[in-house]
Amino acid sequence: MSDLKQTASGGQPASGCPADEARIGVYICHCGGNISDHVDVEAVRERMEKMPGVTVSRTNMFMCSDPGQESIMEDLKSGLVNRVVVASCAPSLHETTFRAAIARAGGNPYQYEHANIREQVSWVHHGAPATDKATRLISAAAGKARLLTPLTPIRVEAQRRALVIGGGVAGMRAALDLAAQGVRTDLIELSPYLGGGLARLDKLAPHGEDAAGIVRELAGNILSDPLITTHCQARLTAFGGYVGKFSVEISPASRTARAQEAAPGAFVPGKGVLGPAQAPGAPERFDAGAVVMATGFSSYAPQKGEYGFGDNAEAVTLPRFIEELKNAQTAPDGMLRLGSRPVRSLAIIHCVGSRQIPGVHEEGPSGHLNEHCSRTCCAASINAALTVRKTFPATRVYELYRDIRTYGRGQEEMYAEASAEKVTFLRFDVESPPEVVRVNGQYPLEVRVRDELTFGENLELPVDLVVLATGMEPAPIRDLIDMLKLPVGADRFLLETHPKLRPVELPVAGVYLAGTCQAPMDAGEAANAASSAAAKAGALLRRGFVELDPFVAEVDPARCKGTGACVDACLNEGALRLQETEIGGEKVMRAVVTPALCLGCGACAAVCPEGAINVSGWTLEQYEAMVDMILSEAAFAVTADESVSASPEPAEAAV
Amino acid sequence: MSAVNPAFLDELEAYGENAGALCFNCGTCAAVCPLDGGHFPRKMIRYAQIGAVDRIREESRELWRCLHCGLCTQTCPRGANPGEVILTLKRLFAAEWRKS
Amino acid sequence: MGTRTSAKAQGTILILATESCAYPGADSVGQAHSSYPANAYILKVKAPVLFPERFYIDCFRKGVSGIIIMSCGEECPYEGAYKALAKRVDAIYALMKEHGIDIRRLRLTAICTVCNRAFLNEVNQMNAIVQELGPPVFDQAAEA
Amino acid sequence: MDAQREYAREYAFDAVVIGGGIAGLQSALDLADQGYKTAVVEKDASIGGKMIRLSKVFPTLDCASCITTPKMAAAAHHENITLFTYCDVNEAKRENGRVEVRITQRPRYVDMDKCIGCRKCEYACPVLVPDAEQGGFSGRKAIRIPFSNAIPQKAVLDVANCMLCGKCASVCPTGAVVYGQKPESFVIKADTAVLATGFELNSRLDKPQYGLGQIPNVIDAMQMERLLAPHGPYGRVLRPSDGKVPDSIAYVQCAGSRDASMGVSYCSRVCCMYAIKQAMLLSGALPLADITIYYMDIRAFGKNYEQFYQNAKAMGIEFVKAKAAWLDAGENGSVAVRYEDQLEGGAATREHDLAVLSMGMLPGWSPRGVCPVDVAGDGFLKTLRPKTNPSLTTLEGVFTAGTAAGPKDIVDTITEAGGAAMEAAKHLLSRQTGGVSLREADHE
Amino acid sequence: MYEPKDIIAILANNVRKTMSPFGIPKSMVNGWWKEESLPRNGETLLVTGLMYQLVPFIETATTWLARYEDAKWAEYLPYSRFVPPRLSGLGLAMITPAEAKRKAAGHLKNIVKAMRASGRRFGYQPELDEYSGILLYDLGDQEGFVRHAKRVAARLKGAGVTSIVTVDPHTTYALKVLYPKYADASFEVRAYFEDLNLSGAHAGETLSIHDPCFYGRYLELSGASRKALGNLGYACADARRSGLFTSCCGGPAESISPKLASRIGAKRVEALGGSGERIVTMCPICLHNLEKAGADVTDLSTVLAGGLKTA
Amino acid sequence: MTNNPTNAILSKEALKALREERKEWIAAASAASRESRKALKAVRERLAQSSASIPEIAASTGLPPDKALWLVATMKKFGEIAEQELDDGYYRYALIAKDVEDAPDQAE
Repeated sequence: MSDLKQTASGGQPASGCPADEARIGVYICHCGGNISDHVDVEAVRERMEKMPGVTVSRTNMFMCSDPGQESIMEDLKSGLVNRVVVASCAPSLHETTFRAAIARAGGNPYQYEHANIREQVSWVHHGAPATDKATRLISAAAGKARLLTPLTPIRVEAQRRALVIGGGVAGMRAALDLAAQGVRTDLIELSPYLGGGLARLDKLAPHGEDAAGIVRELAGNILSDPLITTHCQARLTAFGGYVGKFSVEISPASRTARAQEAAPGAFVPGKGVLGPAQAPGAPERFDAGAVVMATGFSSYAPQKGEYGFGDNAEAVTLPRFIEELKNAQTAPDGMLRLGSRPVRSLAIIHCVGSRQIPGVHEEGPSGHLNEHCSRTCCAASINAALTVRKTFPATRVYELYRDIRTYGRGQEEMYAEASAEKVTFLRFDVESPPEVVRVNGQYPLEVRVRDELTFGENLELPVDLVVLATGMEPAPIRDLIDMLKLPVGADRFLLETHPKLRPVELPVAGVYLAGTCQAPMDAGEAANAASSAAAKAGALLRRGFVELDPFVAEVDPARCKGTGACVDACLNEGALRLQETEIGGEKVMRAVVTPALCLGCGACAAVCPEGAINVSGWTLEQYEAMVDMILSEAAFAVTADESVSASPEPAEAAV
Repeated sequence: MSAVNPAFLDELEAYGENAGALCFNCGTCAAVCPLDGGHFPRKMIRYAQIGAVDRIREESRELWRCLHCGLCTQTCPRGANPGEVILTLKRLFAAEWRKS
Repeated sequence: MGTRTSAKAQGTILILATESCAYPGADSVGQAHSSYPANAYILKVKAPVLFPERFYIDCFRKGVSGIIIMSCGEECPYEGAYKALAKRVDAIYALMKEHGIDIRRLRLTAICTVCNRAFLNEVNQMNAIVQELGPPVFDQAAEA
Repeated sequence: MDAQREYAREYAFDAVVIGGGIAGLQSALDLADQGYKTAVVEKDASIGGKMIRLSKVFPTLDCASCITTPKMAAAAHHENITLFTYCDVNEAKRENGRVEVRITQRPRYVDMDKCIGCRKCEYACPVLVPDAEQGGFSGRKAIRIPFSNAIPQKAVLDVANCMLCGKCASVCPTGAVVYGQKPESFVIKADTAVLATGFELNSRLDKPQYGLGQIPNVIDAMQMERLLAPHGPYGRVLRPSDGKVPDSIAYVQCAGSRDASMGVSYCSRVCCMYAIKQAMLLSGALPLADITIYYMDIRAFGKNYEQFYQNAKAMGIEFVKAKAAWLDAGENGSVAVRYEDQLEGGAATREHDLAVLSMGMLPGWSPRGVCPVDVAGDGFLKTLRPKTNPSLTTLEGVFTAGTAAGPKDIVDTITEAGGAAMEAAKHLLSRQTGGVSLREADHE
Repeated sequence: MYEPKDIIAILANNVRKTMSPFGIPKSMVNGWWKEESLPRNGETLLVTGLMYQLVPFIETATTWLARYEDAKWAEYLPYSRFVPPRLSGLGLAMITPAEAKRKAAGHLKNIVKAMRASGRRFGYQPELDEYSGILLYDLGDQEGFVRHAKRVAARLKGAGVTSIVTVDPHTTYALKVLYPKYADASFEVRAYFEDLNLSGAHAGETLSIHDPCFYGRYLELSGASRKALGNLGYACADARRSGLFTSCCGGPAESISPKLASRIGAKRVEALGGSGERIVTMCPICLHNLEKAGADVTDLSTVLAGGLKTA
Repeated sequence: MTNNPTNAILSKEALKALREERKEWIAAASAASRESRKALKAVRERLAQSSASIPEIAASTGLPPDKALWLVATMKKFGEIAEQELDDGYYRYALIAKDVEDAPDQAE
């Protein structure tokens, strides 16, 4: 693996004694009395001095101060010490400070161990037990330090090339942002068009941006960017590798219908901008350093009979209605006409295929319930209603909702405007949903609803049209999920590592999330996620390499017997595998670590019957040494007499 | 069951600037109304929104219990001016009576 | 006398505290100056799934009186590690029974960065157990 | 007003982030990770913003501190990030294509380089003042570390409550207390800026119907966060009037949002979810308590939010569809909630031991007179292209993240912060390469 | 409760015929000014709108009506046939006690006293002082109200009036807000207590103010009354529901349901009387209804005039 | 990140000038401090007898219950008081015997 340089300059296996004799320096901080008021710092220093492997032990009023750090650096430079133990406050505060000091003095920052004697000793224990505990903790740190080998961060060469899967607003935004950072980007899209779900919309809620205009602009930028290669009607057919070097195979997708009359680059209403099709024939293969998933969503397809859908031509979905509304001409009588059919009144039913409740809703053909809220439909419905009322004031609109979720900026105001425009809102409980009934009256359909706003009365709404505000479902990307080994949540959307810590990242390092493949969101939210993903991927690729913690598993080839126990225990698939090796003319299986994929958890170390695998910097031997030192009386043996005389109130003694 | 007739709001607008379209039925007005108890005045506003004019007519005497104190208007979170809606409805019936 | 035998007399409690949750949690207890038994020693670990069964048994053999594994619980940054750990702990309990060691000497718990109260509870409870049980004694029969 | 101020120092950075809350920190981290030298300017004595003050966060219920502290620490230790805390921004403008921020750092009366955060001064100080960090429910000293997980862990002296008795200085092991410290003014010049100025909770004074702070045991949601937090004032949830363990708790939704009578007509986006979250935490802490949420619409729109809401319902939390109209003091310290029972009965009153007002968000900062960036009608920063580049403000090279441009939950904030960092990075790149920025194309 | 249709019919008929809701000749209602020597002209014209003067008649009428409110046949009786002889016009005037009328006149005299002490120069022309028509507006008789308002406004305009000082909230609201909107007549209208400059020292005495809905909420004048009292050295204890959020005294329900009026009045008195202070208000209807509910309530004018004595 | 290069301990004159400048603040803080010391003392004396709930502390000290709770919460924060068992809807609190220096107003 030439591109993976796990450099351990000591070159020592994880076990056994390091080649260079350990010369440990122990540096104990008074912390201006915070430690020394309760821990007899001088007594501890004397004890440490006599510990095996310790060549020097010093104290300082403030070890983190410049003079404190200087004393450490001088000892390193003079060769007096080659391993450092600092006993002071919590490592979260100053571990990096001291590691940096060691590096400045030319030492290896990983030959360092920290003993926490403030937060975990002097602030919680008093008197002799505090001094005792500090002694044992510092001894333990020294015990570990003896076994520390020099480490360097793992460098993984990174291809300055990214793959974006999906050509909707999220995919396009991500590709443009990657390209802007100088990253060569391949965007693949299954359909012939760029634009995704956005291309089907009209004026966007609540500010009225023109969806087609946005799609045109983004696609135009994509197609003219020299760093972006667009592959429409293309599929990912093979995937492997790891962060920095994913191997990718793109094949032409089976042909779907495309607008014959449109030229590449042209906008086709309701579909998007026609993009360059993947050339038929052999698959295209290349390496990419990072991948952005932007595979978008599918619109929920109502079941036959759901609110009259399928049984009545007058029941349509909201996306369909928005498309028809786009083309509707204003009439002198102010009434909406779909085709030649006048629409005197229409009802929009919310939460169709969203917020489904087990026991109340029936599972669809997918065998799943959509328990999630689709987030965008309330605003989209009200936006459509408002458009109707303003453009076709003779047409009446009813909105039947469970909760109005106009959460976004300007959306609540839009809801108020719709009210002012006399859209009639009715609220139903999920347990008694509205019914759509065909009637032989003046109107073809009647919506019957138990309206909670009218004290639970049953109301009848005569309508010419029923619009179902269908929600978002995950797009059918089973193949990608399997190929990239992506985690999926209970809602079947792709599952991020952590919604707040790492919202656009996946456990697979180097693969990012953008847009509605993760959860329902609107265009702006998808754009944010895409930019965020592009920032993360860009930071990774722009340097040309990825630097990873050196705390990864390491195999001792001398001990490994190739049992494969570690491979079974490994939590991150691909981090460990068995590889055929020739040893003494004999072909044997040996465990091999892919450091770029190793998380450093140590699950492997626990199960190896030979003790042949360990996590660098956190080895089992080191822990065993620490336990031994905590239990050891060695530190006390020499100074036992003095320690007896240690004041029971070391507070005075220390200042 | 009663059929809904949103056109009633348009008719009502002839009797006042505010016919209650803005109301989002939060119930603040009914809760603060000193007439205590019941759904008044939201009930009337809701009936107006759905055009249940017969219901309003049936219960029209309720309208004249209103003290015109304005607390509902002061506290309405949507600026729907419930007090003015009640007054508008009073005007509608008063005008009808005058004609008859 | 003095510091020499104090910890020994109390029995040593070992706490394996995860780097991202329980260890900063213990620091948080320190910041609040909340006292707990001084015989509790905290070791920082990336993930406790690192330790094999024998590590625990060896610890008891060396004289550790009680061990608390303070993990991140289900929020563990290493996916699947908690499950593996929970399974491992079951196996250790079985071994402990074999060796005649009271299984109350080992506890698996989840502690977050600000779980001061829970941390103190765990340590105090373990200390009470350790005081009650005294130093670990291995069943000679099982040893043989 | 700025003329007489002396700006003694000048610092140059690639990027400057105004606001050290979760949005600002995330933007700064993303910029710093791309190799840009970034300054973070924070008005408080600690970074971490509102999030570090929360108990647990929805919908995962993991503790806020556990998620915020790592980001705070990462920013504090990042080689490309410099933190400036306790700072006021006097002016932020564009000058010769760069952003120039004029800043005054308020005196902490403590030498930052010397203070080791040991809190000896805090223990020694004899003055007790209501601790705003704890919702006012407990006392703090005039000199103190702002709160337990503050970064930097450095003391601050509140001179307005200081007797100048000298006790803190006499116990300080490093001689860090500086009673005569003066404000310091300096200039930060950077190629780009991210405004992450956050939000403030709106005041309950804006809704006199809810008690004007006169009714005991009516608290706001941030105060409840403190009661629920592990480092909270009581260490558990008690009624502030007398320490009773509450048996019945009411949540008043939209107490500071969707209310034209308060002048806040927008939805604050997070209150439904935080109320449900708190209700869930409460039912864990007080298993016998009845919890009622008075609401108009439950807005559980984010990922896994709806499922969270349905779980809360299944746990027995009661949801009453009505806007609480009026709160009054009831018997024995209880709070009487007046509302309309919409399905039956009509106007009704229910008594609870404790009522929590789900206050909404107001902009945390007004650029008026400070920075020539536009605000929208709602008072939050105006964004130019909300659907494709949501973090673009009306000022070239200046971007926004998080609640500075409208209410947002933490998930959306963090994602947007990443987006803002991307836009800022693109701006930096276009300046370096002399390319035409998106903005310039826009302005033509 | 009475049939609104009939009440409106009576009132509208009375106003149309006599410009007064009860059909009592103005000469019998408005006589208080005869004992005061008031100039006819001044910077502003005092317009009482007759509300203080009419209250004693309302009181009589409602006391009488209350007896019948719950009678089964009340709803079916066409009021117009038997009520007018007793409950409006001369009949009503006859049975209304003189003491009540004197008390009402006393408030107006106190107002004059306070204004004079403040050096306000105002005129009074009894023939221009008309009922505003506000009750018709409140009852929804928009047509009747507009017609009446236009008549009243025309007279005022005809007399060249531009600036008016009023004494009660209903008239103030009508002249200030409704007349410009519906009668095409804009005057500069101020309540009498807005421009007083009395001073005194009543330190230690605290008054509980009941803001009339129109003053507290519609016209946002609750600060002015408190200021006038504050200048005299009184402290004001505000009930939780005051100012913009003041709570109705129940008075407006009198003409439709005296029972409702007294129920609401009782609630209001309870809310105000919590701290035991003397209740002060500045509206004849509030005054009457709170009194009826058993409160020790004083008109603002009494306090202002009384304050003068000790100053 | 910046600080004035001022000495920690000011000269007597400088301190005097500062005292003069902050006169009003100092006076207010001193008054408040006296007040809270008195209240703390009362709470301490009550708890020295036995553990007590907030209503009990309020009743015997004459402090309003919300103020009593505030003081107890503060004393708890500085390690002077520990919470005990729940007693009919109210927790009881007790003094902890501890290093005197940790008390919130240990001096004077």
